[in-house]
Amino acid sequence: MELLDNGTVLSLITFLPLVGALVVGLIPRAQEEAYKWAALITALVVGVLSIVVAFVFDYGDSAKFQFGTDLSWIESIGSNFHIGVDGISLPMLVLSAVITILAIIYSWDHWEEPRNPKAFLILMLLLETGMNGTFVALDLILFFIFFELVLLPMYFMIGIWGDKSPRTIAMFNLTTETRLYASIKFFLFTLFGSAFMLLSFLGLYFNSGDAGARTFDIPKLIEMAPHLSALPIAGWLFAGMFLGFAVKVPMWPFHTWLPDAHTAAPTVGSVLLAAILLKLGSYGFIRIALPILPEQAMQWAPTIAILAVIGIIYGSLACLAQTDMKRLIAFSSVGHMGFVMLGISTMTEAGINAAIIGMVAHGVITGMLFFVAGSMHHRYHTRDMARLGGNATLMPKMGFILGFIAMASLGLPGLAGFWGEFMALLGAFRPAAGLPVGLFQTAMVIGAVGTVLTAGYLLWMLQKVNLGEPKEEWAGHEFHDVDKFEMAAWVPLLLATVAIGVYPRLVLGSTNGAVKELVSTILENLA
Amino acid sequence: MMDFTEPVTWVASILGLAIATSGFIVVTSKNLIHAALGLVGALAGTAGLFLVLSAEFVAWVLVLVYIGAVLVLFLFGIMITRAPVGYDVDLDNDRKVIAAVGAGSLFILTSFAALDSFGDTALLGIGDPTSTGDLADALLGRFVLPFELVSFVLLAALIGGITVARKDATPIAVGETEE
Amino acid sequence: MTLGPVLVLAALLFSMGVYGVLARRNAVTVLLAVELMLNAVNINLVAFQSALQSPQALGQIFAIFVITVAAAEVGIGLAIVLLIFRNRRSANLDDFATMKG
Amino acid sequence: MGPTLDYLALAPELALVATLMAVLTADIVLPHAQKYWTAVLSVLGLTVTALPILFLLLSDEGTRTMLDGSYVVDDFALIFKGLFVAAGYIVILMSVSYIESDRYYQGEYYFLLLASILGSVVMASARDLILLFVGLELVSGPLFLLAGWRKGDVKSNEASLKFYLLGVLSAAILLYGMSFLYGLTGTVDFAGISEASERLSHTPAFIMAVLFVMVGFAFKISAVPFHFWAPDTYEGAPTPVTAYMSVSSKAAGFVGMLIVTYVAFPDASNIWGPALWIMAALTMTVGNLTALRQTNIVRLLAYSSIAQAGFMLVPFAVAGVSSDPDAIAAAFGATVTYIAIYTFMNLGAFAVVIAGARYTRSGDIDKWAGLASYQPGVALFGLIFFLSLAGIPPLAGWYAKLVMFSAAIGGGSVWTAVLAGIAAINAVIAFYYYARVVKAMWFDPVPEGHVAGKPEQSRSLQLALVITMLFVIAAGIYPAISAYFGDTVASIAGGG
Amino acid sequence: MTNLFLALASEGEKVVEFGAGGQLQEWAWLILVAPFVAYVLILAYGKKLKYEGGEIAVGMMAFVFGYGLLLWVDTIRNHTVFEKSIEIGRVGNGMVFEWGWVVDGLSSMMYFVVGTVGLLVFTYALGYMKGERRNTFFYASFSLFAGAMLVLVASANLAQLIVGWELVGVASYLLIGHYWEDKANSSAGMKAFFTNKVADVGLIVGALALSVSVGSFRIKDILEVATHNGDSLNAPFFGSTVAVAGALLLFFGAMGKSAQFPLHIWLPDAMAGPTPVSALMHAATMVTAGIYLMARMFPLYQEMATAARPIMIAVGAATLFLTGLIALVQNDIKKVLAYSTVSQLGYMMVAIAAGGYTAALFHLFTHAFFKALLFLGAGSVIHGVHSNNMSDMGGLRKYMPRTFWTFIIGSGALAGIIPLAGFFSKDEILGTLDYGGYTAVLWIAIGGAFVTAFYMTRAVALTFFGSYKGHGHPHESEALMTVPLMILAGFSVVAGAVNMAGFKFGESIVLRYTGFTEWLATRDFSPLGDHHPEALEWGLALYGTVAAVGGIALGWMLFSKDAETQEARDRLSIPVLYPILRAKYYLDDVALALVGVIKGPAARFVDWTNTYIFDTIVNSFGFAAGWVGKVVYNVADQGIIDGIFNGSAGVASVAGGWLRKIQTGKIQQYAGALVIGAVALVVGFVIFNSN
Repeated sequence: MELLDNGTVLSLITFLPLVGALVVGLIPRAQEEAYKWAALITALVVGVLSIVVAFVFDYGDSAKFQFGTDLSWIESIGSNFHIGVDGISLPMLVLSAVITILAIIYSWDHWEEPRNPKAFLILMLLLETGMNGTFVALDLILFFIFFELVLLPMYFMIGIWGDKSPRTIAMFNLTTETRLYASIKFFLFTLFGSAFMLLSFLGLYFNSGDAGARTFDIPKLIEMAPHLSALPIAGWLFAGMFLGFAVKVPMWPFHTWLPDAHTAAPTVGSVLLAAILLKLGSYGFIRIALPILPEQAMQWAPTIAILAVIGIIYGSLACLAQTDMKRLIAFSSVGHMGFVMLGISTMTEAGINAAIIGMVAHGVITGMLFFVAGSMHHRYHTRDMARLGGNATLMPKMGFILGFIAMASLGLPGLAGFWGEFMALLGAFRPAAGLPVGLFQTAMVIGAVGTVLTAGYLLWMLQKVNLGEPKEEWAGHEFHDVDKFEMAAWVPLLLATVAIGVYPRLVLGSTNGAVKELVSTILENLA
Repeated sequence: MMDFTEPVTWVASILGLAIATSGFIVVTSKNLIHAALGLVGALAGTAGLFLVLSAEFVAWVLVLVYIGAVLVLFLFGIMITRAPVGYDVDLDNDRKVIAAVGAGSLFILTSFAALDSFGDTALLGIGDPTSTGDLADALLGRFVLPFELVSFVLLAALIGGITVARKDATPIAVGETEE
Repeated sequence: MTLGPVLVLAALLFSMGVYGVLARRNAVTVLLAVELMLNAVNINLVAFQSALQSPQALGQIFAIFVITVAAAEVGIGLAIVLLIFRNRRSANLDDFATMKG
Repeated sequence: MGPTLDYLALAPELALVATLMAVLTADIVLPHAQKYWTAVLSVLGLTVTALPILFLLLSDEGTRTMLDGSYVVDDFALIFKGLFVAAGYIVILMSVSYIESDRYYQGEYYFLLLASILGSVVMASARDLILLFVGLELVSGPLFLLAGWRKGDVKSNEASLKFYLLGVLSAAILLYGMSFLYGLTGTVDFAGISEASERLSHTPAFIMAVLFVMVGFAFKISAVPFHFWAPDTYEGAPTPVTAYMSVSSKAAGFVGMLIVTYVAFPDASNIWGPALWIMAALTMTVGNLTALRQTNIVRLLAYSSIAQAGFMLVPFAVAGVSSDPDAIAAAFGATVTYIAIYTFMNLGAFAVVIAGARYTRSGDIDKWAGLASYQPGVALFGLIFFLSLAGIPPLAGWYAKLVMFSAAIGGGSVWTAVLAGIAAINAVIAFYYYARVVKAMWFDPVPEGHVAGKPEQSRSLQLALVITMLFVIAAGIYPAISAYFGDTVASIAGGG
Repeated sequence: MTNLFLALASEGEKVVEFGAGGQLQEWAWLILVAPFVAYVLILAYGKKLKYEGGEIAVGMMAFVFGYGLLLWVDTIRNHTVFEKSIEIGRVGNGMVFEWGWVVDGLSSMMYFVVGTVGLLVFTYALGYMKGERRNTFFYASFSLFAGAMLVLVASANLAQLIVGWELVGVASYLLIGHYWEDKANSSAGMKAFFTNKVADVGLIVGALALSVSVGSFRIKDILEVATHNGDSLNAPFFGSTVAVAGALLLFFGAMGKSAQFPLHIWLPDAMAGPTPVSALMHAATMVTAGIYLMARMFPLYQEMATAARPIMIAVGAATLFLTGLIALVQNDIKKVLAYSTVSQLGYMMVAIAAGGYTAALFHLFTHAFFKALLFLGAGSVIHGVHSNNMSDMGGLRKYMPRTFWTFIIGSGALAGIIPLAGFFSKDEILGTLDYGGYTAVLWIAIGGAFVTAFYMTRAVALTFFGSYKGHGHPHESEALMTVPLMILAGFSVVAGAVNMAGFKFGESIVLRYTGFTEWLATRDFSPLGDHHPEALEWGLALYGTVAAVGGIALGWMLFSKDAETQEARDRLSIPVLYPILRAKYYLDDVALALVGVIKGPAARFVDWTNTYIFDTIVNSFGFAAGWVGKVVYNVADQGIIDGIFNGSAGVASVAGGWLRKIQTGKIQQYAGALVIGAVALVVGFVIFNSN
């Protein structure tokens, strides 16, 4: 149908949340029900649209950018409103739409401290626009804008609704509120990264001039890849992009913002941050860095692999030392994203497929983990694992769900988490031609050992929090188990975990075609 | 470069000397009145120089506008600010040395630049004075726009000056800062 | 009679004017010094005109404009000096340093 | 036989003069109670002036010159005329409430402001030394007085004194440079100068002349080391006047500089190029770093406007330093686009300061804490303008930064790359102090002992806020609006 | 325009089928799915039923048993080898992930074992678990385990095998830690899971190595390539090094699951779980998964990875003997049986490593029955006495006659007394060892048999003979528990007959029945070439029996005399060996120390680096900007300028600064700055341009 072909549906998916945010903005603060429903309906419409796109998407030819449009936007610098979705970005788009719906349902009647549901809903919808936009953008400047747009709402979410407990900053004997320190750290980290990313985009733009008209258009830049990666400064360009994306993933040395941002963020904030925002970095690698500068990608692949593996081990070890439950889950994200980056660094079909299904699975599972952690924090009013305990006796349903999702998170086969890690190791066993096989195989073994450590800290957390006798502190306390909103938000995620685990084709069916195309173009451009 | 054979060089150099000394008085005299009078001397010397350089109209404008109106304004200014008439040591402040060095370096720079490119160009215009007629044609011809604009500058300056300087009916209390 | 000495004279006047602006304590004397500098500019212009003999007497016209604008400036200057004098009973520039940093 | 004047080209100036006169007579005739009509009159006058400008811009039958080349009305001039009129319009809107509340002389205030606007409009199309100088003096003359408008307040007196003395000194230096220019090239109009400038580009006198002229304009745009006057004057002067100074008089300074460098001596770029490079680097760095430590919001905006001037100088300096022609045209376009966006952002920021001060009753940033809780409207406007100044998409600032960065990177030489690096670091520092203000407004709790100011807000101030906010958001989302400024103007870079 | 569902079907054929199979094989996937359906049903409706969901579990187990029986009969009758798998994901164009099921000799045997033992244990559990807390969750996890075991056994490709493998691990974690109220149980569960997970690393890496080199996960393809030495087919990467490395890694995985020395430490602690769990999982089915994997990949070990077998034999022998000794010193009856299981697993591993494919599986087959019997017997004893420790037992034969007699039969089978099942399977193993020429291992095996008999007699004597030392009065368990005991006792007797090598009197061989061997041989790559003697070697049988009878005699001598306390009766105090055995070779302490190091200092160090090193770097960047701002503001703006130009204090003269400024705030200073700036610029550029 023509509605789909000329990009209207994708533009709707991207900008409808913005319209929703406006509508919510206009509804006066008193009618809480009215704007809550308005926000939910917008999110639902966007979700339905994305699922319709998933249904009508032509999986046979999933490498082609479908439902796209290419309207001129800023002719003076040759960047135009070029959007489209292919096998790689489709799963992420659907995930982003669905997670936002669940986030709104989850927070239907319990809001964080300075109770202002209207502002929170507006920020959530703005966030969704940024997220959806990034996944459909096929123009560097458009990508950059949505990439940055995401920062603001998250900065305010952490800054205003964050955790207010005082926090002393090591070595500087300075105590500020956690939320202020975390929000400014999150913003400056990403801004620092994306400043260099912008410089690289501009470098690409200027050097794309001599092979045809200067352009910010990603598909055109991919065609120019052989020429671009032969440039003397191509190394620097890749370094800029690497920095921008690595900070976002987060990869090992640039990860210190993540634990603070997650622990300080409100529940829904950390869910969206973990489920989608972390994926913008790795998606950036797959969509922009690898295809446009394949040669540099090959040179950098060993370093990325090493950093990824260190990330896995470092993340798991750090988790073992945590006392705060949410901070433990945050470090687990560092570990899981380590597997995703290991998959990408192998530059094989298996590796990149692993990265995408790993991203989707991590989104669903860690999203759930943060939901549960949030709900438990909401009931116990503490995240300190020393005080928690015997949760399964106090709240059997919550305990079961926590146990189930912890199993999924440690990569139990048959659940979503397993395929990402398994295929990343599979890719690492035999990386793309030209990559040092020995290094990647050692990386594979260390990764496999990493899964043991992951199992270690998760089961340790389970034992401390879920099992055992509840502390006498909670003796008199009566806890209401999972309420209907939480269940409505969580059941889809649990079903998704099992569905993807049992039938990975749900994701691979769409990504495999596009990844095969991507890897073949990379190898072609390398030769 | 200065062949003292012709009388005009003599006149010019005397005028130059007069201008320089009165200028010096303006900036170094201890007494405010002397400074003002020094300026009068400098301006008069310049008018003379202009006559030598055959720019009568500009000379007379200088005399009328500057010496007539501006100097009177200054005297009023001095009178109003009730500066002490006698010798006072107020005029120089502790930055004298640095100011002198700055001014000196500026002088060396400008005179070097001037001599470097205009050392020996002759002053042709000494003989035939430019007629005021073609000055007027130019003024009302090519430069009619600046001419009109200058009138606005003057208008704005005067109106503004008056409103700022006059005593207010209800002045804000001194020192009260209000955003 | 060549242009050189006249320009040097103008440069001397200009420098003395600068010295006056930098070193004088009283606001009115600074205004005097500024008039001196503008006068130096006028000498320059007229001297160049007589050297170049440009058909529309550009130098002299420019000098005329400079003089008129200078007159306006003096008007404004004295108005401001009067203003500050009424409020602070002193025209001494060093007293006006309340805002810094 | 008088000169042939092309009255259509002069239409904007004539309309302005008419308004000037009308305001003056109205001020004299009207009794004190109806004095506010002068404001209404001046706003009407400005809208009438805008009509011919738009008409000339849209009817693209090329540049119209008169007075044998000394007065040119081309796209470049028209765009800046439009900008000056718009800025003037907004400043008047901002000052209506401000002036009324201070029981000052309204009539003269608007008269002086309109005179200054007239000066800048003339400067935009001046193509010879005399007209440029007179225009410049017409811009700064009234401002010297406006700076001291709050006669009772010592700070305002000091501000006008400082501005006046330094203004006159820099005018003298400018004139000295112009006299030498005339002496060396024998003509006053820029076309003649540019021919001569090519052969003179290494004679010391010419170098001195060019640089003295540049110093004159550098003072106007408050580039370091000629910026010392700006913070004190901005703090002392009434806020709408400060807004006008930080936007229009600075833009006028840039217009003067652009005309002088591009039209008068394009081939002497080996002189003014490196000079601008140094000024740009210094201005950005000193402006940003000192802004970090400011506690008073107006003083912070002062240093921020110095820093922004530094950012505007970057593409300007790149055009001077780099060699290939289309990089120069792009850089030139970038400067103009940045000025256009900066105008609206900064006016908006100052409007917020006026609106906010009514509630926080002080300039200290900590007094502005928690503004969002009791005055979300103003805080929201503050958020938009400060983050736009910081350059965060989707607000217009990001496109300005992008254009500035791309010009710097496009320059191609090592020096431009170094400048781009300095600009990048400065952008991050700049973000920090803008964010500090936003953080104070949004996150910090309301300081105790805070008494809410007068609730009612003047209509015209809100209108000013809305206009600037609309432009900032529209230009952010659809940058083609501000890109239009850059492209149409690039033609002038090609020469005369 | 293919939409979502068609896409899922497209991309290559969805369903792959090998070998001929009737309707029975086609629908075999039902037994895989049934347990998971039961899991969901129990969780949903379990609470309301009388036995809290037990009925659903037993019903499901009965279905699996029945279907398994049919499959067994069908495979015996027409030797069908059938494999079918559905594609669930494809990576690149080669690697395909599938869910599938295999019905051939090996897997149908395992279906039968899991089915029968499972059903009996489930019914037993109904009785045993009555009145316990959280039974619904128990039955759900139990069915989950059964499902996982069946998926593991039925998997046609290594990926699905890994899935089943780890699911079984999780089920065991849940069941061991069933009474998670007190920390010891949940720690035991974690210990089991971690040890398995460590071993799983080997399994995953090995599976990946093999399948990536071969290019497909299907076991059929891997074995095809392995048996033709990888030369002909399309597996250029599959050299002998990869084969041996892969085989060893798989063995490392099997070591974890089948509790080979030194990875056996989790099995004795797994006894913390309820006894039915120990019976089904830690005796009959789960622990044999490792042996099953070795059997499934046997052609690999026979053809290309022969180099791996010596290591396997060594590990098997060590397990066989060393753990047997520990069983001697255990006080908890379940721990004795646990160590006995580990030792028997050592037997099986040694057999398969020595090339005895049928011997190992036959021993697995018989061991499943009598070990399950022993565990259930111990369970009913514990149920009666309410304590695991033999110190509270003694003289129970009077109170629990049925449990006593079945326990005796089980012990006899375990010790290998003719004609019980244990004798034949153990003899088969000794025959394989003898034929393979592994004489040293043969004697270790015989010594092991002696030790087995010895500790079983000790256990029986301490529990059932002498006077009752416990408090309270023990009673025989109800019918629901004793009936399965009797059935299992029957099996323990009959199971031996399944694979009788036959008695040779002169020329005639009588009572020879090799059905079991053919049954196991019906699979791909059937020519497995293991040794089948045409009749029972009397020599070996004699040695085995003498060792067994000797053990029983010595045991009876030492432990039958009653004494006022059980400790007094347990007079086995071998000087040096006793403390070491008591401390279980200090292996547990080594493991705990290792975990301690990882969890303690290493993690704290990492966290320290995170807060102190990385955060400090980041924060210092943040604060540096502020600091630089302060410096520029104070030093440059106030300090230097004031210093130089107020001229009073005589600040250290700034070296030749040509930039002269008059102090801030002062008007002249700004004017000076302006002039000096202008002059400096001009002078600079004049010099710069003049050359």
